[in-house]
Amino acid sequence: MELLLDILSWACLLGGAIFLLIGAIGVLRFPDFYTRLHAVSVCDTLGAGLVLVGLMLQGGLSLVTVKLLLMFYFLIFTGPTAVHALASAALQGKLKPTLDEHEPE
Amino acid sequence: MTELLGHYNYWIVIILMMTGFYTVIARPNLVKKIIGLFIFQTSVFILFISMAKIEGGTAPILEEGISVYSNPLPHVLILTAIVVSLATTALGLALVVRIREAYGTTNEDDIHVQDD
Amino acid sequence: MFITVSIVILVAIAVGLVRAFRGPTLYDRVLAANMIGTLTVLMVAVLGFMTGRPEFLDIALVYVLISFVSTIAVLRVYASRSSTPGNGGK
Amino acid sequence: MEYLIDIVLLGLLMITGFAIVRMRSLLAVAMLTSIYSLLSASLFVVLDAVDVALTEAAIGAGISTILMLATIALTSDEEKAPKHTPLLPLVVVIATGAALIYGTLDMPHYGDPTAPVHQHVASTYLHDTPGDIGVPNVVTSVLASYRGYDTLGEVTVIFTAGIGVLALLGYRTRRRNIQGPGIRKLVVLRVIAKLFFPLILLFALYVLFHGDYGPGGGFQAGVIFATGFILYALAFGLGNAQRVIPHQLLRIMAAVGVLIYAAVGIESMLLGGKFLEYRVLADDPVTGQHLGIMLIELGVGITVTAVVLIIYYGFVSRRD
Repeated sequence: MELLLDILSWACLLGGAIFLLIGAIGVLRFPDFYTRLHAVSVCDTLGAGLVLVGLMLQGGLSLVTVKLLLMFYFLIFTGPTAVHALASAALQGKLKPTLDEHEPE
Repeated sequence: MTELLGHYNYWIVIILMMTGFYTVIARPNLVKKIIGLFIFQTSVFILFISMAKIEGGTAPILEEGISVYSNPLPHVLILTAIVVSLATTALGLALVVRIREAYGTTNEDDIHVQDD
Repeated sequence: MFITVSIVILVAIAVGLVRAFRGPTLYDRVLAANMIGTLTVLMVAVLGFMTGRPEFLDIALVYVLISFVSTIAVLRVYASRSSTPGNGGK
Repeated sequence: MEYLIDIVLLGLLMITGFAIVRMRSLLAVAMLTSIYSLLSASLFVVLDAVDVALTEAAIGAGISTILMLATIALTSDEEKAPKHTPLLPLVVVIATGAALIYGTLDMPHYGDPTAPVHQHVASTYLHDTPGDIGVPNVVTSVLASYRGYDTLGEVTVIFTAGIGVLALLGYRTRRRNIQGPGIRKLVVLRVIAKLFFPLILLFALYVLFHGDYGPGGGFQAGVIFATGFILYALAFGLGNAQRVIPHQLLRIMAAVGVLIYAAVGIESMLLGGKFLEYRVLADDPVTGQHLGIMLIELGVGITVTAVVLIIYYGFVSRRD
């Protein structure tokens, strides 16, 4: 049983890590802002979620798992909300093409 | 090699410190100066916390079965220093806002021109 | 195992930093900052397990809240700036 | 293994620092400052300073960044190129840096348990805390009890900063709400903010009263509390936030927090102890210490919440 839990948790952690990496590569490689949003969403939901589930399996039934659950709850709401706010702000910014070509360098 | 790694933290801290210092003295924009000060402050925090670390130690929250803890005293000093850094940053930024209202600019060079 | 995960997270943070430096728009930077926030949260959580003291997850929880609020704050500031004529973007 | 993470994090910090200096768009710089602060906070976790990490994340990455953004909104985003060539500053900086690096060569190695820093009071604090004070978090016991004077000074500094910002920026009550176009349609944000607002406050209370047993305490809790209200103000507008927690109340709260702290000190004098000697507060010395620490953390929390919100209101109500 112990071993099974361990294997499960390693699998989750590894899966989460792979998704985090995929998301990060996407953020670097995708051509424009709106496509990059998708990559970040992979990190925020699937990657983070799997890592947290993996840690929960390690934590067992304790206060640690409750805190991880709370973190999971927070992340699952804040991530998409932030990305949504970002996308919508960018969309409204795009109405003015000057903002689109805003080159801060 | 241990010589190199033994002081690595301190060297990076000094590089960061100098980065902040450079920003404060070389950049004319007042907000940027405050940000430089912020970098400087953070590097000092890292210096203190690096000194507090003991190899093999853990966070200074007592628990059964743990014997080596990192030094809690620098943590206390830095905790309060961070709070003071908030106070200085807030006051500095408030001054920048007032300067901008009085001079119409946050650029130090322009302010000097107006003063002359 | 925790080590592998934390190395992957560090690599992802580095990649996110590259995006934050390159931009090109401010939104890209905010996006990168948001992603780095999430990754830091995960790293702190994993670090807690790695050092054998996982009860410090409070820190990670604070990070979640802070990175969320600062993302919203920058969008709010940017939106209000670009709406005021003569003061907004270039 | 922790060495590797330490080295990589410091490297990332250094790169971020250089990028901050080089960039001209101040909004981008503010974003990078937030990242810089988060990275240094995670470095503090690696270096075992959990309380400091909590504080740095809440203050550095949270409130300081928000204040910088508010200032940039009030001033301008463009940074002009400097008129002078930065040759002289560069020379000064490199010379100072070289001198400091020469100075570090005499310092004890990183992680050395025999370093002079670890020899004097620190071991006493670690050794005596369980018997004297009875809280597991040594940082809290040093902060609130052994070095209670310092912390009283710290709270007074925060209080003074609040007064300073109030004096510099003034304050205007805002009746109507001004909504930026980016947020007006964001129903999602409002729903989430409504959902999170009570949770953040609850979590702040947890950090406040759990500070004896884990990372946390008055400073951190106060900032998290204020962050909750700032989230509310961001989602619903400053006018509505002021209806929730009016400015007059904040001014009273800022003073009340410091007064609670000082009153605990005077109370312990009246009960026959010294200033801030908590063990006379109850029959049992350890219970007295618990009571004293809890009360002063409460005072710190109240003052910090009020001052952070006063500062935030000051900056935001300055616009237009």
